[in-house]
Amino acid sequence: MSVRLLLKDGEMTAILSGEIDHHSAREIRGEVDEAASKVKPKRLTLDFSGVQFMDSSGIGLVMGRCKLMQMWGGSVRIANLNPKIEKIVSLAGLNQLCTIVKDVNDHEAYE
Amino acid sequence: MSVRLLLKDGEMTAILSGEIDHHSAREIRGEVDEAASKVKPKRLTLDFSGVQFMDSSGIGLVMGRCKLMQMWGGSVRIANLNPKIEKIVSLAGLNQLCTIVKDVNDHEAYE
Amino acid sequence: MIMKPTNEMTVSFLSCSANESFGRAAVAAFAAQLDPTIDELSDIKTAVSEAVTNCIVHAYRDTIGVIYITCKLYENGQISIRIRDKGCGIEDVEKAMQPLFTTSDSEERAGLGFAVMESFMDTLRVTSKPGKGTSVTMHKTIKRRQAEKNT
Amino acid sequence: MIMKPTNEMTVSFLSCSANESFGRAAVAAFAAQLDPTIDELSDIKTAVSEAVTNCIVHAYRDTIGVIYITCKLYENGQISIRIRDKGCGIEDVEKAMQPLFTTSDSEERAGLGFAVMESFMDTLRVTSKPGKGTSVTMHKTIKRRQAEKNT
Ligand SMILES: Nc1ncnc2c1ncn2[C@@H]1O[C@H](COP(=O)(O)OP(=O)(O)O)[C@@H](O)[C@H]1O
Ligand SMILES: Nc1ncnc2c1ncn2[C@@H]1O[C@H](COP(=O)(O)OP(=O)(O)O)[C@@H](O)[C@H]1O
Repeated sequence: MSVRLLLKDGEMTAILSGEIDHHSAREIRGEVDEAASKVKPKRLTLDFSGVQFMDSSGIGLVMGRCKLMQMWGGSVRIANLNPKIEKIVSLAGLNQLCTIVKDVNDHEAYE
Repeated sequence: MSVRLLLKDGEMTAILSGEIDHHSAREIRGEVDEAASKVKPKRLTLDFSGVQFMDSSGIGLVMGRCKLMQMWGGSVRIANLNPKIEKIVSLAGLNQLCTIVKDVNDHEAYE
Repeated sequence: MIMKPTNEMTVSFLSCSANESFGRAAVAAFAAQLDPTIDELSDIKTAVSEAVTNCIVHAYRDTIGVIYITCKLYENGQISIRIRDKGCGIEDVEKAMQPLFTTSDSEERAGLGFAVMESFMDTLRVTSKPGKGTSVTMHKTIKRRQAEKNT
Repeated sequence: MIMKPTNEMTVSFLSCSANESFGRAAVAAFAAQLDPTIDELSDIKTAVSEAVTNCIVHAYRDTIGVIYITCKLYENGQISIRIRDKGCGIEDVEKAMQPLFTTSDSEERAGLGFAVMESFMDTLRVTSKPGKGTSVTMHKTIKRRQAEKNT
């Protein structure tokens, strides 16, 4: 599991890769929150394009970031979900909490 | 595990791929021996370039083919051994029984 | 439906979170014998990951215990997976299985573990005794690729 | 040298040859926690494959029994692997361990199983009781990559 953080015009993108389970979600949470708490971005995008495996711990991870971002009036986007991740995301009804983007492949495209 | 058999000018090449253990060696043996017993080639080349894993069952496989080929005065070559396979081959002293070829990558090169 | 399994394995390991990936990898390596699609294998890994995580996060919360997995393969392409702990148990299983229900607030749990298991496997059965432990049994039938081609 | 393992798992499965690949895959998935190189992992898989095959070919020859593997990880990067059967046992262990010695003629065995285990692992210990079964214990220390970089 690895997290790569990008910052552009007050927006933060976390590019996740590897497997997301309860074990690795803790590490991701740590890295994202540390950076986000400093920067207080107006939008956080979680990019799942490099994620090969995810269980419901990934949902907890997204929900937790939504709560955090709400604290300073920011919002969360999740992007590039594969069909399996999409299935779990829709079980969770995450579309109520954050924006789901389909095709942000190019990082230039994170306006 | 899969075996691809090539025949050219009375010489047979078995291109092996996948994992060779006691379980898969049986299948390989079956396929190679069936074809070789019909054709009775003067030389049999076992090409290990596609083999990702091999234990000492692979040595038994080579030894058995050497015995078979000797029955009609033919010989065995083994080719494209990765370092791990080479280590087991040298533990076995297979160079006493058959010819070891290093760099037959191109199947045109099987004269 | 009583069938004799054609193959069987049991694995047990400590309830540390580093073993979550081991648990699902071990089951996947065994299930591979049924020649599942990547999709089917991914479903199985996800369901196992949920059940194993529950043992770690809930059953043995703040302690280290042992997690037991038994897998059986059947001639018809079915795999049965039983994941067992000797942890705290569940008072009300029906309530626990409701989507979004969770008793955990410190860890970021979504309350979706059982919902995911149910959605990714063909069957799910949960039995539990408070103070004794919990047992989760799941089945999935792997489609025969040859049969698929023929029909 | 008495150390407490930092992690531990046990897996048991039937002695059918289809499980040879499962046995080594399960150990490899567990050993992965020590962050071994591909080379080190391949050594471990090869040694495990030899020991598991011996249980299938020799210990439970013509029958189906259970093979037991226990793996322990230690803080210093060491893995210990114990592979046990309740099969026929070995009369003369020292003789059995000699390279090229084999009692099998129907199957094409090279008599190199123990030699490979010895050469691919740091230590190998074999104990056996005729009629009771055999136990093979192997160790390997995985080099610390960080430490490697620093020296
Ligand atoms: N193995 C278990 N032992 C004890 N309690 C469990 C176990 N599995 C689940 N539970 C209980 O059931 C609840 C719901 O589980 P689940 O649907 O997996 O969601 P989550 O794990 O996100 O809380 C848990 O919050 C916990 O109270
Ligand atoms: N688990 C076992 N149970 C009974 N006999 C064994 C076992 N492992 C090894 N042996 C005996 O030791 C001999 C040498 O084993 P090995 O070096 O692995 O070579 P091979 O398996 O090719 O015969 C075997 O032929 C067999 O007689």
